[in-house]
Amino acid sequence: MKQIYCRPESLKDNANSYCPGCGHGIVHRLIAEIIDELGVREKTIGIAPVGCAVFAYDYWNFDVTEAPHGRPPAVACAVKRVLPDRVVFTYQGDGDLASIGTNEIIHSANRSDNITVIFINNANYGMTGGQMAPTTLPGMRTTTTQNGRDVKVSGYPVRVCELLATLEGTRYLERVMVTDPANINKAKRAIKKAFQAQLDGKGFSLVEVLSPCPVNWGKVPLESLKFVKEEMAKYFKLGVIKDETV
Amino acid sequence: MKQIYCRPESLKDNANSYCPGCGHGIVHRLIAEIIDELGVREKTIGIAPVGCAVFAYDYWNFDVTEAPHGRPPAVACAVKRVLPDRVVFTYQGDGDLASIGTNEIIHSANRSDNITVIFINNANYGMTGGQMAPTTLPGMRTTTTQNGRDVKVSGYPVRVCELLATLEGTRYLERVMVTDPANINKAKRAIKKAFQAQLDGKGFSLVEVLSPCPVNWGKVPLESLKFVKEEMAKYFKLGVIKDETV
Amino acid sequence: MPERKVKVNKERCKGCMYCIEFCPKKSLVLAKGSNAKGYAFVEFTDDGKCTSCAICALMCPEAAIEVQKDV
Amino acid sequence: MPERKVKVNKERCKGCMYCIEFCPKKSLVLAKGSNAKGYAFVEFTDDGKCTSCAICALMCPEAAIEVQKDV
Amino acid sequence: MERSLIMCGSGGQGILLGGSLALVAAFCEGKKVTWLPSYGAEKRGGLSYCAVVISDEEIMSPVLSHAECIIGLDTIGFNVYKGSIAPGGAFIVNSSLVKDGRTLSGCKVLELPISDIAKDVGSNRIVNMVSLGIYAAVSKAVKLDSLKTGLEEVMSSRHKDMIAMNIKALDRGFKEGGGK
Amino acid sequence: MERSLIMCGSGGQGILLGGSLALVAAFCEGKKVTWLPSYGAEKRGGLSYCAVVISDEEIMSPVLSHAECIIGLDTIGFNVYKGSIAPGGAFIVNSSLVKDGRTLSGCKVLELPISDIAKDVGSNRIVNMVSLGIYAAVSKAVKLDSLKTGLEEVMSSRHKDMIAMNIKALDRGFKEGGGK
Amino acid sequence: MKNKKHLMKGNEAIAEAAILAGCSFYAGYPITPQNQIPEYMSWRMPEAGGSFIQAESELAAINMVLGASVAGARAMTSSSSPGISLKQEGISYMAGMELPAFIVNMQRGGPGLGNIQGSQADYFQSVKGGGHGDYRLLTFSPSTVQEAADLTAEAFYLADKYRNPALLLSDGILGQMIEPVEFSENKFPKLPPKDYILDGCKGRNPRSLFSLMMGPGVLEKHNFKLAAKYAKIEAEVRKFEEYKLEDAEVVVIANGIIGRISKGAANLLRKDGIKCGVFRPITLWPFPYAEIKAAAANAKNVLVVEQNMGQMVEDVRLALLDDSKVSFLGRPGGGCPFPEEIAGKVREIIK
Amino acid sequence: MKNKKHLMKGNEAIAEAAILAGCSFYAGYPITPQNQIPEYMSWRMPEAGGSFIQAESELAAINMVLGASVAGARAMTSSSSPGISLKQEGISYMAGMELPAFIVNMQRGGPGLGNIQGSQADYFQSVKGGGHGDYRLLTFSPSTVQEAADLTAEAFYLADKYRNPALLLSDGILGQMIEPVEFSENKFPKLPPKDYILDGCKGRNPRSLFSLMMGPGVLEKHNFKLAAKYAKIEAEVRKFEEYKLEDAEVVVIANGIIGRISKGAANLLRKDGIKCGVFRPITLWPFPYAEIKAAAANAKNVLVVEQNMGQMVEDVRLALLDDSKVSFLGRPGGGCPFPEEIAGKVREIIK
Ligand SMILES: Cc1ncc(C[n+]2csc(CCOP(=O)(O)OP(=O)(O)O)c2C)c(N)n1
Ligand SMILES: Cc1ncc(C[n+]2csc(CCOP(=O)(O)OP(=O)(O)O)c2C)c(N)n1
Ligand code: SF4
Ligand code: SF4
Ligand code: SF4
Ligand code: SF4
Ligand code: SF4
Ligand code: SF4
Ligand SMILES: [Mg+2]
Ligand SMILES: [Mg+2]
Repeated sequence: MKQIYCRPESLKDNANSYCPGCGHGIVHRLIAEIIDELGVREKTIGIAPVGCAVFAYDYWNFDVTEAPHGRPPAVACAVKRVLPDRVVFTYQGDGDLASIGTNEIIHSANRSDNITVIFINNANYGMTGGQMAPTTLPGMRTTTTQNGRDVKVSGYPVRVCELLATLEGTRYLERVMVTDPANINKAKRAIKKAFQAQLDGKGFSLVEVLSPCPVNWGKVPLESLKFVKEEMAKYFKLGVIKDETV
Repeated sequence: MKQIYCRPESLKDNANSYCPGCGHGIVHRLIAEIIDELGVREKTIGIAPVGCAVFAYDYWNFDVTEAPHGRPPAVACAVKRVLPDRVVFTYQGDGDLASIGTNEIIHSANRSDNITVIFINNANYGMTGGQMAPTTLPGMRTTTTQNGRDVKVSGYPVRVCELLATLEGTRYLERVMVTDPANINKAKRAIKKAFQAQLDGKGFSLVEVLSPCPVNWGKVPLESLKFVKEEMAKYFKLGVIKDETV
Repeated sequence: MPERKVKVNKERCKGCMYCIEFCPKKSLVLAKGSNAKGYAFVEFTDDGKCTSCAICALMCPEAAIEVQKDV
Repeated sequence: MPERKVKVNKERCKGCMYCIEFCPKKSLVLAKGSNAKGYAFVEFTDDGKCTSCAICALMCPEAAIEVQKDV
Repeated sequence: MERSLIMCGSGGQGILLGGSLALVAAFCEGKKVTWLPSYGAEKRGGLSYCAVVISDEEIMSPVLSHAECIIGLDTIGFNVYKGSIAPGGAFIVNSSLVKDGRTLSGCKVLELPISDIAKDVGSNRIVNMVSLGIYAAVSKAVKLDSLKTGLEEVMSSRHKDMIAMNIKALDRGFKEGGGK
Repeated sequence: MERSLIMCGSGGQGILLGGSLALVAAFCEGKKVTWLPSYGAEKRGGLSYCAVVISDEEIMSPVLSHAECIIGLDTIGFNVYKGSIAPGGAFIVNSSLVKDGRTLSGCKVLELPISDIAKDVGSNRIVNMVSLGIYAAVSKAVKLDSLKTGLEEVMSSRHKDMIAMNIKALDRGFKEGGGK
Repeated sequence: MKNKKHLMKGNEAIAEAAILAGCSFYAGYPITPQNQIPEYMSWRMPEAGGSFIQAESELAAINMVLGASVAGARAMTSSSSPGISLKQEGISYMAGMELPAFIVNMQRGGPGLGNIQGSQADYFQSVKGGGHGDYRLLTFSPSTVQEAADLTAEAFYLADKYRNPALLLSDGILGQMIEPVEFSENKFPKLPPKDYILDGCKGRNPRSLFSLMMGPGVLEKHNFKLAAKYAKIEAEVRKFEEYKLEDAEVVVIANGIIGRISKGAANLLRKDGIKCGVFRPITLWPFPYAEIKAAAANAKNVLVVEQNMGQMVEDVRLALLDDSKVSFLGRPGGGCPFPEEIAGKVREIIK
Repeated sequence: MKNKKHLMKGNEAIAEAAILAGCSFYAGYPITPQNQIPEYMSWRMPEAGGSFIQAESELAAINMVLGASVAGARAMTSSSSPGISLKQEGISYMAGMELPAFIVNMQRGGPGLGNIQGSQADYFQSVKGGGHGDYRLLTFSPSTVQEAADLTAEAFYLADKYRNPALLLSDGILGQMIEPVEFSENKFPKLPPKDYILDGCKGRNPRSLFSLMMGPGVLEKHNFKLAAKYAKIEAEVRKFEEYKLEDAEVVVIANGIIGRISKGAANLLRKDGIKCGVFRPITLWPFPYAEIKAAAANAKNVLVVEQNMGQMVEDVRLALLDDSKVSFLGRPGGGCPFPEEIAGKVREIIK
C-alpha cells in the first residue's frame, strides 16, 4: 500500500478547536502541506492573529508567535528584518487584517516586506461571535447588523486585494476559495506561489481565501460552502489580482 | 474703487505661524474663500490635524476642533452623524492621513462618510522637523532618510487618491497643486466641488493638494514651487481620480 | 483484515460531510452514533469503489483522513 | 493721495516672493529693510501698470494682499 | 433562603437556556435571582455551564463554589463539577450519558436517563427541559407552573411551535423526579 | 566655580550654534558643561534661546532662573530675558537692534552694535560669533583660543570656507569687548 | 422600559441605561466579554434615534466618541482590557479638552491577550491614569446589574456636569450575568446648556476645542485648572457601601463583584460569631480615603480583596497609613474567589 | 565611540548607547522632543549592521519591537507621551509574553497634545501600568546625559536578564540638552543564550510565544509566576542616589532632571546653613521604598518635587506611612522649577 495522503509533518497531532466545516481547518492543512513540500518547516516562523485562529501555534508544527489583534504584519516585518533568511508569514482574519489592522497591512505591503500573508475572509468576526466585518456582504445579517448590513450606515465590503493592488510594493495578490476540490487545489497553488515569491525575494505577497464560517452564518457546513461560492465569490472576484513575481 | 480681493471672512485676522512660502497658508485661504462663497461659515465645523496646521483653529473664523494625530476622519465621522446638516471637513497632512491615520481615512472613505477631506501632501513631516513621510519621493533626503529614501528599506511613496479610488465609498477624488495661479484656481475649483459634494449628500470626497514645504526641503519658496511642479507632480499625477458626484 | 485504503480518524471527525459530499465514488458514509466529543462521524465503506483519489482528504478541515493505494 | 489698488499688509508679509514672481505686470517689489518679525516684505510700486488682476492675492500664503479696481 | 443550581454539560445541550428558564421562573415568583454563564473562546463543543441563585434576600455571590443542586447532563460537565455539590445537596445525573453517578457521596443522587426520556418525549434537544422538570420536583426551588410561564418569556416567538413539546418535557421531568 | 550664559534672540541669528560653541570651547578646556535650547513648535521666527553652564564641579541645573551673563541679540530675546540677569552680572546688548539696554539696572551693561559690527566684519549672519568674542573678553569664562578650536568641531565640514570669517568675527568681538 | 423589572445581562442593562440617560452616540469595536453592548446598541440606538457605529478599531471608536462629544452629544464607547489600553491616548485628549464621555471597561484577565474571565487588573490604569499627563477619570465600580444601570445614568450626568470622561470599570462576570434591573426616571438636576460645543458658529463667535497649549505657562495654568476641578469632584463625589461595619472587628475592603462576594463572606463569618463587615468603594476615583480611614478606625484587621495582584490595596494603605492592619488576598488572571475563600482568609488573619 | 568624551544631546547619547549595547533593531515614529533618536538611528543603525524602520505609527513601532524581540534581537523604540499612550497595549503584551525590549519615553506636557516641554506626568503610567493587567516595567529615570547612556546599557541587560520590557523614563529637557558623555565598555555579565526565541525549529521542537491562556487557572498561574519574577527584581534591582543625606534635616525626593536640580537647591540651602539633602530614585520601578524610609528616618521634613501634580509622592507616602512629614511641590504641564524655587519651598515648609 502506498501512502497517498497523510497528515503533513507541519501539522501537530492536535485536534483543532474550530467548528465543524470551518475553513480555517482546510487552510491550516494546506499551509502545512506547502511548508512540507517546500522543505522549510525548520526555518518557518508563523504569526498567528487574534481571531478564531489565535491558537494556530497549537496546530502548526513549526515556530509560531501570537501578535496583538491586527498587528501581525508589523510583527512579521520585524521578524523578517531580524532573520532575513527565514520564511515568515502572517495568517489573519478579516477583522484582524481589514479592520483594526488596516494600517499595518497597507504599510507592510507598501514597504514590500518580503513576507507572505494568508488572509482568511469569512465575512464576519468569528471568534467574538459573529459581528460585522469589513467584508460582510451588503444585507448580510450579523450580530451587529441584525437587519442586514446597510451600506449607507456601515459602508461597503472592502476588497482587500484590489485595495492593495494599487500599492507598488505588492508583488503577488490572488483571491481563492476553499469550497470544493478544484478550488482547494487552486488555493493551494496560490498559497504555494506566495511562499515561493518570498523564497525568491520578491517582496510582499498575499492570498485572500474566501472561507466558510458555518456557525456564525447559521448554516450547516455544506450550505456554507454554497454561500461562499454563490454569494461571496460574486462580490469578491476570484483570480490573480496582481502578479509581479516574474 | 471696487474691492476685487480682500481677506475672506472665514479667515480670522491673525497671522499664521507657517514658514514663508508654505502651501498651508494658500490652502487655508482657499478653504476660507470657498466657505464664504458657499455661505456656510456659520454651519461649518473643521477638524484640524496634528501637524503644522495644528493651530488651524487660530486661523479659520468658524468652529474648529483639534483631533489626535491621524484621527480626524473618526472625529469628523462622528461630528457629521451627530449634526448631519452641518458642513464637516478634515484638513490633514501626509503624516497624519497617510501614515498614522491610514486606517481611519480608509474606513471613513469606505463608509462614505459625507465629509470633505483636504489632504496636504508636502512629502514630509513638517511640524516635527522634516522626517520621511509616506509620500516622500524615492531618493529624497529627509532627516530620517539622510541618504535619500531607499524604497527597498522604506517602501514607496503612497498615492493616496489611487488607493482610495478602489473603495466604493469614495465619490470624488482629485489631486491638485498650489504652484501657480492657474493651478491654484484649479485647486480652488476642486476643493469647492468637494464641499459641494457634501452639501449634495454625495458622500466621501477628498482633494489631495501637492504643497511646498520650503524650510524642510531646504529650498527658497520659489524653488520649492518648482520642486512640486517638476518632481512631485511627476510621481503624483494631477487630475480627477474619481468623480461619482454626477 | 486487509488494510483499508481510507482511514478516518473517528475522534477527529466533526461530521461536516465535506468528504462525503465530494467523494466521487460515494465511498464514505455518516456512521450511527457520535464520537467522544459528541460529533457525528464518517466511516469509509470500503466497498471497493474507492480509487484512492484523496479528494476526501483534500476537503477535510480536520486532517482526519489518510489515504493509501494498492500498488 | 489716491487709494492704492493693491495693499500689502507689511507686517503679515513674509517675503516669499510668490506675488512678485507671478505678477504679470511686475508691479510688486521687495522693499528694503524688514518688518517687525524680521521678514523682508513686499511693496506695491503703483506704477500704473497694475490691472487689478489679483493674481498676487491668489498666490499669497499670508492673505496679506488686498486688491481694488478703479471703476 | 438561598437556593443554588448548577447546570452543566456540553455546548448544544441547551444548558444556558435551561438555566435562564429556572431564573425567569423564580423571578416570576418574586424571588431575587442571578444567572451566570461560563463563556468560553470556543463556539462549539466543550464545557457549557451556568450557575443560578434564587433567594428571598439580596444575593451576595453569583459565583458558586458549591451548589445545593447540580444537573449534570453529560460526562464533560459531570466530571468538572462532581466535586461542587454542597453536602446534603441533590445531584441530578443524566444516566443516559453519565455512568459514574454512583461514585458520588455525601449527597442525594438522582440518576435518570434524561436523554432517553427526552427522546421519548420527542427530541434529544429538550434534555434541558426534562432536567428542569426534575429539578422543580426535587428541589421545590421553583414551581412547575412558573417554569411553564417562564417558557413563553424565554423562547423567542419564532419557536412558539416548540413550546408545546417543551411543556411536555417539563411535565414528564417533573413526574420522573417524583413531583406531584 | 559655575559660570552661566544665556544667549537669546530670534530664529536665524545662530543662537543655538553660538551657545554650543561656548559649550565646546569650555569642554575643550576641561570644564563640565551643559547646553539647553528652547525648542518651539514653530520652525521660523519667534524666540530662540539657549542656556550654557560651565563649571569645574558637577552641574546641578542645566535650567537657569538667572544667568551671570546674558547675550541679547534682538528685542524679542531681550524683552523676554531682561529680568533674568543675576545681580552683578553682565548683559551684552546688541544695540543695533535693542534700544532699551539702558533700562537695565543692577548689572553691568555692555551695549555694542553687534549687528553692525558683524556686517562690518562681513555678514549679518555672524552676530553670534561677534557676541561670543565679546563674551570671552567680558566673562573670561572661556578663552578666545578655545572658541577658535571649538569652531572647527562645531562647523560642519562643508562650511569650512566660513570658518575664516567666523574667526575674524570672534577676534573682532573679543577686541570690542575689551579683551587683550 | 422604565419602572418595570427586567431580567437582563449586565452588558445589556448598561446599554439600555445609557440610552435612557440620553446617550445618542455609540461607537465600539467587538471584544469579549462586552460584545452584548455593541450588539444591543446596534439595533437599539437607531430605534432610539441615535447613531451606532461599529468602528474599525478601538482607536477610531474613542476618537468618534471624542468627535460626538465635540458636537454636543452624550456619547459612549465600551471595550475590554486590551481595547481600553488602545484608547488611552484618546482618553487623555478628552480629559485635556474637557470633553464628557462615557467609557465602559468590562475587564478581562491580562496582561496581553490574557483570557476572557472577569478581572480587576485595570484598576491602576483607570484611577492613576493609563494615558499620559495629569488627568483623572470619574471611575465607577458596580456590584450588581442594577447598580451598573444606575451608575451608568449617574456617570453620564457627572461627566457632563464636570466636563470630564467617566469610566464604568466592571468585569466579565457582571457583564455576562443576568439579574433583575429596573430603569428609573432620570432623577438628576437639569444641567445648563453646553456652551463649549461645536455646532457651527451661527449667532456666536467661532469656538475651538483643543489640548495643545504651547505658550509659556499656558499648559501649566490649564493643569492647575484641571486640578482644581478634580479637587472639587473629590469633595463632591464619593460613593461607597458600608455593610455591617458598626461593630466590625475585621473590615473587608473590595470593589465591584468582589465587594459583593465579600458581603457573602461576612455573612458566613458572622454565623460563626466573627464580626466582619465590608467596605465597598463604588467610586474608585474619587477614592473614599477618609471614609475608609473612619470605617477601619475601630477594626483590628483590614483585608483587601481584589481580582489582581494588589492595586487598590495601595490606595487603602494610603488611606490608613498603617500597614500593620492591612492584609491582602489577590486572585489575578481571571481567578475569582468564592465567599468561602475570603472567609477563610479572614479566619487566617485574625488568628 | 568608546572611552572618549563626546558632547551629545541626551537623545543622541541614548541612541548611541543603545547601539553599543548591542541593539540591532529600532522602530519608531517621529514625535517631539525625541526626534533625534530616530534621526540618529536612521543612519547609525544601518552603519552598525542593524535595522532601522520608521514605522507607520506608534502601534506598528511597538509591535515591530515585539516581533524583533520574538526573533531574538535586542530591540528598541522611543516616543513621547501621546505616542507612549498608544503603545500601552503592545507593552502589556510584551510583559505578558515575557519579551525583553527597551522603550524610551521622553515625556512632554500633557494631557492630550499638551506641549513639548519636559514633564514627569507619565510616572503613574510607567510604574503602575498604563496598559491592562498586572505587569511591571523596569523603569529608569536618568538625571544627566551620562546617566541616560549608562542606564540605557543597563536597561538592555536587565530586560534580557529578566525577560521583561524596560523603560527609560526621561523628558524633553534631558533629551534636548548637550553634555559630555563617555561610552564605557559593556561591563555586564554574559547572559545565557535565549532559549525561548523563534528562529525556526531546526534541531529542536517548535516553540511558540503567547499571552493568551484560556485553560482554567492557567492565566492565574502565569500571573503568580510573573509576580514572583517581579518580587525577585524588586529584591535585586534598586538604584538611587543619596546626596548629602548624612546630616539632613530636610530631605528632598525627586527623580530625573528634577532630582538633579534639587541637588542644586540643597547646595543653595546649605550655604544658608539649612541641612538639606536629596534622595534621587533612579529606578522608579522597583521603587526604593525601604531606602527612602531609612533616608527620611532622621529628617524632620520631606519635600517631594515633581514636574506633575503629584504622582511619585504617593509612592513616597507609601514608603513613609507618615504624612505629617511629607510636603509636595509640583509643576505640571511642562513647567520646570529652578533650584531657587525648590529652595524657597524648603524654607517655607521648615518654618
Ligand atoms: C485590541 C483587541 N480588540 C478586539 C479584540 C477582540 N477580538 C478577538 S478576535 C476578533 C475578531 C475576529 O475576527 P476575524 O479577524 O475576522 O477572525 P475570525 O475569527 O473570523 O477568523 C476581535 C474583535 C481583541 N482581542 N483585541
Ligand atoms: C500620536 C502622535 N504621534 C506623533 C506625534 C508627533 N507629530 C506631530 S505632527 C507630526 C507629523 C506632521 O506631518 P504631516 O502630517 O505631514 O503634517 P505637516 O506638518 O507636514 O503639515 C507628528 C509625527 C504626535 N503629536 N502624536
Ligand atoms: S466561528 Fe466561524 S471561523 Fe470561527 S471556528 Fe467557528 S466556523 Fe470557524
Ligand atoms: S515646516 Fe513646512 S509645512 Fe510646516 S510651516 Fe514650514 S514650510 Fe509649512
Ligand atoms: S479517496 Fe476518493 S474515492 Fe476514496 S473515499 Fe476518498 S474521495 Fe472517495
Ligand atoms: S471532512 Fe473530515 S471532519 Fe468532515 S465529515 Fe469528513 S472526515 Fe469528518
Ligand atoms: S493685481 Fe495683478 S497686476 Fe496688480 S499687482 Fe497684483 S498681480 Fe500684479
Ligand atoms: S505672496 Fe504674500 S507673503 Fe509672499 S511676498 Fe507676496 S505679500 Fe509677501
Ligand atoms: Mg473573520
Ligand atoms: Mg506633511
